[in-house]
Amino acid sequence: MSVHPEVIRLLIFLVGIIAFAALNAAYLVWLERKEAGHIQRRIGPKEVGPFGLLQPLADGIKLMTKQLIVPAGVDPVLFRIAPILVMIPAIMGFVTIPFSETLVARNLDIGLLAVFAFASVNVLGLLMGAWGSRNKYAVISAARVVSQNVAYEIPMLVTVVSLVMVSHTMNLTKIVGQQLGGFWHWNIFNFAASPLMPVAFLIFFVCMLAETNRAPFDMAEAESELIAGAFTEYPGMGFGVFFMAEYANIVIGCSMATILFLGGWDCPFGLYPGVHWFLLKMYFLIFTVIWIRWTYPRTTFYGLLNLSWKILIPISFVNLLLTSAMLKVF
Amino acid sequence: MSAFAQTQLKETFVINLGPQHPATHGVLRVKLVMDGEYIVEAEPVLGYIHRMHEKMGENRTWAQFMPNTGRMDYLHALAYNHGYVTVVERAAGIEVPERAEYIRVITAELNRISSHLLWFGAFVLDLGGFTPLLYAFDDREQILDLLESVTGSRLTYSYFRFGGVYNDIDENFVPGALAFIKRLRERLPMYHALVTKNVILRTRLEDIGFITPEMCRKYGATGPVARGSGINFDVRKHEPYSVYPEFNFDIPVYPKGDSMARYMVRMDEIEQSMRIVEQAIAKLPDGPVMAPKAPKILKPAKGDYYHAVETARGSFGIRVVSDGTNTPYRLKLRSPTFSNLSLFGEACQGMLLPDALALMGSLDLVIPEIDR
Amino acid sequence: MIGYLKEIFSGTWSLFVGLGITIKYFFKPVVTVQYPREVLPMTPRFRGHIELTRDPETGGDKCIVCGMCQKACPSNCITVVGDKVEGAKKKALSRYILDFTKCSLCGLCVESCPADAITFSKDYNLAGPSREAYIFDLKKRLEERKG
Amino acid sequence: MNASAIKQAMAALPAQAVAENDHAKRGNHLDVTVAPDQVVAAVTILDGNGFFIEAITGVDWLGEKAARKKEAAAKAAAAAKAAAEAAKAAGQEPPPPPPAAPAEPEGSQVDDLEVIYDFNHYETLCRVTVRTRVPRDNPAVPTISEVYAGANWHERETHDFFGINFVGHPYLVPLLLPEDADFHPLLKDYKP
Repeated sequence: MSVHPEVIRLLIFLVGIIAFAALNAAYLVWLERKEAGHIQRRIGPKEVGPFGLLQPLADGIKLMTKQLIVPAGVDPVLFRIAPILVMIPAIMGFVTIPFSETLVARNLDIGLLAVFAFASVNVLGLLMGAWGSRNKYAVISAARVVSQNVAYEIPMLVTVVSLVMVSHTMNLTKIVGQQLGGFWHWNIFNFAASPLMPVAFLIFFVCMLAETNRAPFDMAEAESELIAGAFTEYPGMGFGVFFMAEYANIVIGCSMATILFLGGWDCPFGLYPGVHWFLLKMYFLIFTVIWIRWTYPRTTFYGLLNLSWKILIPISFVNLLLTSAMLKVF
Repeated sequence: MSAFAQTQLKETFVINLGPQHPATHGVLRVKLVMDGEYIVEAEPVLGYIHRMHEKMGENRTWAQFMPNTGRMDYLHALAYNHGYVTVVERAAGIEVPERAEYIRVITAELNRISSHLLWFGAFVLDLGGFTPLLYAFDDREQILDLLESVTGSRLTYSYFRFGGVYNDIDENFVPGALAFIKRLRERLPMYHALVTKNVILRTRLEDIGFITPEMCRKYGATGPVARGSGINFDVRKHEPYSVYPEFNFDIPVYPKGDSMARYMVRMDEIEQSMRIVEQAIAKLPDGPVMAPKAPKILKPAKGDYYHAVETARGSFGIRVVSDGTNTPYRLKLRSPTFSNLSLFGEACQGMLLPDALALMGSLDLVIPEIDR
Repeated sequence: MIGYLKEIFSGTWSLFVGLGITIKYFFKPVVTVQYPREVLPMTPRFRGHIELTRDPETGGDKCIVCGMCQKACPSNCITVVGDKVEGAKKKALSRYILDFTKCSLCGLCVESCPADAITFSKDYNLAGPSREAYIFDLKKRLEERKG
Repeated sequence: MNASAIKQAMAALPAQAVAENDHAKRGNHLDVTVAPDQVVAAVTILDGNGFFIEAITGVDWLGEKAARKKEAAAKAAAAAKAAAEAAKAAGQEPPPPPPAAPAEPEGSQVDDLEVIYDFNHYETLCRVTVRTRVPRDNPAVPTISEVYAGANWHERETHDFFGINFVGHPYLVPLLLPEDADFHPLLKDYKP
């Protein structure tokens, strides 16, 4: 019996993606703690391993050895299934992300759509977990998360639509392919398509923060208001999986920003393009995400909706109109 | 109306904020009746760290009660020490040397700055920003180091005595205090750029959490809460005690009454306290720090005496009833946050949960002082 | 409309200013002390638990067993026991019990001592497995310090 | 708003004592003692004049009447003794002993609980203390929480500590003490 080589390739990629997602989740926690520490003029983790590099391992072991309590009165099915439902779409998103010209698990023609579709499932898992855990704080958090995601999906997708209009494709590899050859070709500086492109990048970035529930939009967790929001009742690794999914989502969001706006694996000076440039850009964006978290206070829920409906959505529509007008004219 | 119809009127639920909650700074519990995320009714439930200081006072000598005062408001302990020693000095007719009063004012004002700095950090932490807390701690640490070198303790100083202070300041204190003021003057613009001007913080605080002057009056709110509602009331100016009349300082008053006004009052007070410390250090007289005739065993004359001081949170009053023996007959401790918190239930009605928490943070609660 | 745009611009600007501040501190050296590995010296006036001072002449304690500290203590955590010594006028200290579980480190005892027999120790790293570990006999501690 | 103006306003209330105090010595300007049923009227006057409430508290005067009686008796005895000695010294017959019991108007022999209301003014320096006394066996004072909303908590606290019943209080449950507390720790005869 022979196995199709494509299947083997896909399997290898899947394992690689899961490892990548898990490693990222673990080491982004380390990065976050280190970065927060230095921003606050302290060291951060330092005891476990050199520079605290083994800290994620220790944390993981700690989380895994904890008892998985299912509190009385919860909906056991929803409660158990929710972390998985949050984690799987996060991993699925990686399938079609091109890290370089060849390093892509499955180059879908509708890759862009697939990533955003998977990203939206994430909120469903949060909602189920929050509702299932029979906690008032969690329910408040779930209500917030859902309307937050609805509100931020719109400006995000509208900006992406304007990009698709410029690129004429939803294939991520092709979108990057059009931006190759130096930073002046990148979409963020594509003033010929729309003079508002840097603003569009900002909008995308802000929406990405909101979609991944990162500070200052961490309405779901909001520890000073809702204790831990949707995760309040989750013990041990149940919480750990939510945590990993959050970081996996950040990686996806930053990858998408890199692909759509920053030319993916392209070198800014047109030399040696490759996966290293992709990772460099992506990790810089992640660094920024963490940097933002440790700088700002949290917005309120209505402040967040105001921002979306009153500022981001109008501007993204202006950008869309401008792009279509420019495309028509030139 | 039938019982069934009544329950259908509004679908509310009760949420217990605390006693263990990240935003209640200690063990305060607030019973909230919520309609969605809107607060219909809020009832603070107190007493989780009630220690009955007033009864303790009746069981100890006048001097032995001294350490208790610093343990009520552990963030501005010296003001509480100050209030207590002043009222006992008033009752017993003890004259305090001028140098001692100056030292009291200097240390109490430094302590006020440290209290406001901690409040600043904790308040921004309530709003979800973690980093300013650590920056504020960095500055506060300098004050604690200074006070530790003088008083020997970092939080519960018990530094003042009837008739003076425990021991004189050391030679490093004055240069240290001046260096700290210079440092904080450089840091304050950073705080304002990082936090005060931040658009997220402004949208969270401006026009939210109104407290009207009438409400302040009915509930007896004092301190930054009253001053944030446009009431120019500060015991240091209103009913001057110690050597405060010697100094030239302003009382920051913001008339708007929202959370931002209270925030700005405290931030401005840091600057005013630094001015007081500078002037006091410049004028610091020589002389003894302890009244030579201060009696070892106090027996104040019969009667009752009242004295109030301005702490970082408002007017702290002590009513002392003496029966002429060496223990107080009755000690009433009027803590400012008790009154300030009592208006929370009315002020937060109809607010959203995060705004109510911002309002609660802007009241600057220190729970041991409320519960006493 | 202009006001709206202006608000957006100034708001966004304030956000970038904040980012600028935090990144500036990111590259500054840390200010924390890595506590168990580095230890700061205590100030001379630091008020730890109390300790008997040594009499430089006799090498023993200076306590005259007057009981002033016992009376001054607000929490009743000091018990002074003295024995009559044959031939001597004064009582000699036999046990000085400090119940540190009740002590609030106020320092009234040190202040009340007429013989300067007690002082504050600089010991703040106190940890123990049981409540009884904090009922100190200061006399014994003084003798142990000798060695 | 100065102390004498308040004093005049207070004079309209029946049966009360108003004392102006030396602020530097006592810490307040005006001490108003009223009957329990006049508390609300007195507080309403203060409210109308823009005072804010500082605190409400109590004092337990357990043993005060006995001490006073003893003191009066001692005084009378001393006076009688002095008179007798003076008479003896003058070589006269000792005068007849005075009537045995002091002719004090006998009120209730139950000691009092004093309720103290502290008021202060935001604009002018004027501290007013309102006092009232109620017997220990039936301590009941009308509530002022209708006038000052902030009195609600202060009265609850005073109820906790002294067991004083504030008649008409909307929610007189323990505030600082545990919710099932049935003891009043600041009473002088309280034994834990």
